Amino acid sequence: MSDEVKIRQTVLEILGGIAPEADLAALEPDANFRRELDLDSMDFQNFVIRLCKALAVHVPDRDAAQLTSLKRCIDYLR
Amino acid sequence: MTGALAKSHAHALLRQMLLIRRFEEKSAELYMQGNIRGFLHLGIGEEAVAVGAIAALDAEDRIVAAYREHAHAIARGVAPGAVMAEMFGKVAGCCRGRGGSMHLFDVSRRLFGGNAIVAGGMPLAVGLAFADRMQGRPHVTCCFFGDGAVAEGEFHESLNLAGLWKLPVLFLCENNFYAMGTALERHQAMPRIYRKGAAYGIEAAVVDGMDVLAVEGAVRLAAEIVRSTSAPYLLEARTYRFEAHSMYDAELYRPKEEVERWRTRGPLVIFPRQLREWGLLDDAEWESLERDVAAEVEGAVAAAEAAAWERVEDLERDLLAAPAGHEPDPARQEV
Amino acid sequence: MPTLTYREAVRQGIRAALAGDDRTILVGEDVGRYGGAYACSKGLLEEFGPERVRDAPLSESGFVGAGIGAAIGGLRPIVEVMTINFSLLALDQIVNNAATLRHMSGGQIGVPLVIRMATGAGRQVAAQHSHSLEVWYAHVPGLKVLAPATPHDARHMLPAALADPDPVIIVEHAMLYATEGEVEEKPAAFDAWKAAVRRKGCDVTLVTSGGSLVKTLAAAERLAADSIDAEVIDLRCLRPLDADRIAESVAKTHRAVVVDEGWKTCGLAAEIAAILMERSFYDLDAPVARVASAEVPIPYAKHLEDAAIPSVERIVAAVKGLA
Amino acid sequence: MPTLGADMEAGTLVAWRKQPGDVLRRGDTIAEVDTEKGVIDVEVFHDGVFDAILVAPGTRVPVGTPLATIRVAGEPAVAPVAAAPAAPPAPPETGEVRPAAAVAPTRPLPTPPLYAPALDALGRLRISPSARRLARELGVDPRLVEGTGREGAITRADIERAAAGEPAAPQVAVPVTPAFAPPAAPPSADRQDRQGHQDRLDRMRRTIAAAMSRSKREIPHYYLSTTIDLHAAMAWLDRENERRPPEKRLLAGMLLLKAAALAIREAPELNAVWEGDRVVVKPDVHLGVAISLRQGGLVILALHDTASRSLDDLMDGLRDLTARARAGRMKSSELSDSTITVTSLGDRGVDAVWGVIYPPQVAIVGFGKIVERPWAVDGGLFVRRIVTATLAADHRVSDGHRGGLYLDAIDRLLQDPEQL
Repeated sequence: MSDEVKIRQTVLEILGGIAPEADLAALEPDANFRRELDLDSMDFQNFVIRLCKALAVHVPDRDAAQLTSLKRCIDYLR
Repeated sequence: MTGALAKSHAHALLRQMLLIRRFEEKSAELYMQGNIRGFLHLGIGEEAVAVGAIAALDAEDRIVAAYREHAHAIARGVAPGAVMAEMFGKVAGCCRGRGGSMHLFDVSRRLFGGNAIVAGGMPLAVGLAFADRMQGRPHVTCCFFGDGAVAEGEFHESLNLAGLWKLPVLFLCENNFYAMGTALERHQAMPRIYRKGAAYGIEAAVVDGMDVLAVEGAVRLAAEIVRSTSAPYLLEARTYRFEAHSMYDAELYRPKEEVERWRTRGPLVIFPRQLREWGLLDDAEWESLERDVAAEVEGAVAAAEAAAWERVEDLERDLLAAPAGHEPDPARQEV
Repeated sequence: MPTLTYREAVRQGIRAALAGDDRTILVGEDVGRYGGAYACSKGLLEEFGPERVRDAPLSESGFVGAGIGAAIGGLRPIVEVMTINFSLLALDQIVNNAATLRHMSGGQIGVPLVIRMATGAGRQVAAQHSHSLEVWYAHVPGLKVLAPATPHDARHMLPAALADPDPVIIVEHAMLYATEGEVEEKPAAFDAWKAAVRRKGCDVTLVTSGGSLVKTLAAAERLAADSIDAEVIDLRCLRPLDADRIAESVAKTHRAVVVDEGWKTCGLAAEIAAILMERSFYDLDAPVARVASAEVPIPYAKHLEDAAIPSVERIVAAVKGLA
Repeated sequence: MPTLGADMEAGTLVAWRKQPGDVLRRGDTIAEVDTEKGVIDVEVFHDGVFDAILVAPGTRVPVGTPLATIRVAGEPAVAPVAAAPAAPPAPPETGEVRPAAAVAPTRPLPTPPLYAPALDALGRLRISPSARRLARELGVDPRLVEGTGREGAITRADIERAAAGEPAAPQVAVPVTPAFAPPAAPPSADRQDRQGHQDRLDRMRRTIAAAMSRSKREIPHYYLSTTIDLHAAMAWLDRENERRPPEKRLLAGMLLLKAAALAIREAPELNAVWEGDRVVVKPDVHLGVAISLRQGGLVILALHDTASRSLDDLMDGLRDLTARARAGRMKSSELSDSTITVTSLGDRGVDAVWGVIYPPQVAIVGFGKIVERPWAVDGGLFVRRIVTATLAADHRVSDGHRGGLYLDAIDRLLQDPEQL
């Protein structure tokens, strides 16, 4: 599994856990999922926490705010 | 006492006092058996006041009594059976079982209660006299009350009104020296009750309430003054209650010797003794009286026992003359 | 139809009673020379003399009790007690004697007595002259209680009360004496004991009596401006209560607000609300609301007194609060 | 059955989390109860020993029904009980009367205060007697009728409208996501659960409508706002978060919550409840946090003892609260204890939010999003991160002057973030 696929899958899994009602299949790579999925700051922080854990990476606080679309996540993390 | 004492009159007085005494003794027994409930205030020892006073009044004179009033009802001629039935709570009672011992009424005998609020009957007596005066009737209203009533505002308001408006009320204080358990000198700053009349411009006197003839004489004189002047009069009859305030009390408020001392001068001690001394009573007559009275009390009890209970459906009768807006012919209330 | 003040209507009622029945007398504090504390007996002493228009000493228990005795003795007394607060000094006579004697005597004695008294707040005379205690009397079996709210009722309730064989309390709200209204001299029909619909409406029933009627009618007009059509019922007789009339109205409007200058706790409004629970539960579309006096002794200061008693604003707000 | 608001009339016992004989500490969850708000953990208010179960799982019972008995600590055991482990001292009683004893201990508890709920438990239909009769006469199913009366009650007019086929009077439009998975809470035997989540949501919407309508009808709100320079606070926060792992990072909102709680000491009357005719000022600050539920609607949950807890502690608390609220698992005390509410529409939201007071509270604080704006400092112009703080407060209880002091206190606290 490529990094890109793994990152995409992980991001979607985490988002699915946070917003179980969302139709993630329809999520465009460039779409701002914070807005699309209506994630508040607590949701988003939970997303970052789980993402860091799942991928075993460290994301500094000042960078975390950039991780708002699938594409940005993939670009930043791979 | 003015004039000669007729034997028949003496026997009538004696018989009434004896009847009241035996009636009340029987009442106490029936109370203990549970036939009579509520409060039962016995006037044993005080019979001479009611009997002497009522003997001196006219049939149309009005009587207002307090709550120790079996004697007044019987002396006024209310049938002992009707009084007993009332105390049984029967429909044959003089108030259809609504009043009980403390509220005996018989308008045909001009007996307007039976009032269990101390001094509560006094303004009412003033009003009865007021109605008589306004309507030109020559009657006297005799208002009985105890020494306890003297402490109430209504005593003073009533004496003032009657004095002020010149109303034919004979205020008759049955002073038995105890307001329940409080001795007169413990509730009155000035315990000479008759002297309180002066404050309201009311003539007053004292009489020995254990002496039926003295009471009769004093009341006759007082009633004459009231009738002729249409002014009130205050008579203090000094008497004594031999039994407890109500059925039972520990009598911690008075010494036993005091009670015994008064018993020796009880109306049913001194009056028969006087009559014997005067040759107006012998043993046979006394025994006959006793038998006669015992039979009457027995008859009263039998009548009360046999009487019917008011139907519960009639609970609310006699609350109002008629529902509002459906008043009967507002005919003059004749009393 | 002549327009009279309430005061004059009361006076004419008393005058007619004295003139029409020599058994009738007027007794009370300052009813004679003074002309009545509220000038309801002005001129009557001169006309009927001191025997029948009789100044009483300041002894409410004494002269009310004397009135009871006099009524038993065949007179038809009108006893005036200066204010309902003072009548508490005669409470023993009214409650323990007037109300009880017929029943307690097994029907032997009736007390055809009328006791008039002023009630209510609004004159800045504070807690010992301002209370609306009529419900205390309305509580007592054996009494009847009338609360004339108009000059017409003030004029004609008195003869009805005098014709009644039982004791009747008439409470006259002190703020009404100066009000004016049409008084029919000889009404073809007059029933003192039934409630009256003072304003027809279909959206909400406002139940009131005595001194609160004027405010309630004003509130109804204000509500009409907001398209709320209120029916106003004047109870007129506080005992016995005309429950039928109230229930009929609520069957139509489905909503009720009770306006009473007495206190809310255990008050007249509580009784009306309870009647509606018993009689009209399935007609109610909203809880019964009450506009009553604040739970304080009526205070002296004007703004506090105004705040303590029902106002047009509070009535309007209560109606709107039903939603 | 605890009342989680005066309009809650019944609840369904889902499960017992403790069993007879268990040693209980104040605050332990003893049972789970299902209401339309979700499954609520029922806490005990006394140390003691679980005595007996009175209500079986799956049973729906009215509020006030004893669910179980507890032998309160110190009472002699009725039956032999295993010796309790040495318990830590109980937390001191605050003296505050807690709403609704969850279970009936064998010793009587103080009567809970009744106050109108924010959230209505519509186990029973709220309908006027007259409307109920009319509905029967007209053959209208009142369960399908939207109530427009007081606190959402169905009135005659509503029934008449329904009978005529007209829509209900216009209500606040609420976008409801058409379908979504049921909440994580396990479905109980309660039939109501099978009616689906939509029902629960509708009812929640209605309870919010009732509470907010009541607030606007009864509470004379006044509104204040102030713009706060967050330069110092955000600089401190950035420094802190930069050296922390993601799970330890603080949200900017925590600073605002803490400041809002601490500022209460400047205007204690804002931390209070209105009880019918008087205000009862609360000694402790339990900040109510408005948590919007992902599926729609919101709940206000108490972040207990907000003023005295550290930011880290509060952060953990809020994270836990949010997670459980969204899973439909709240504790009874969280629903009933809050003393003043803070609402924020988040960092992607709006400049300012003007709240509607949550009865019986007497104030609500709103924070807009944190934005960069030109800001004058000492005659120079700078770009600063700022936030608009608002206050809606009950004019019966406080005046604008006091409210202003309170907002000013929040501002001052945020200038010194180390102290938070």
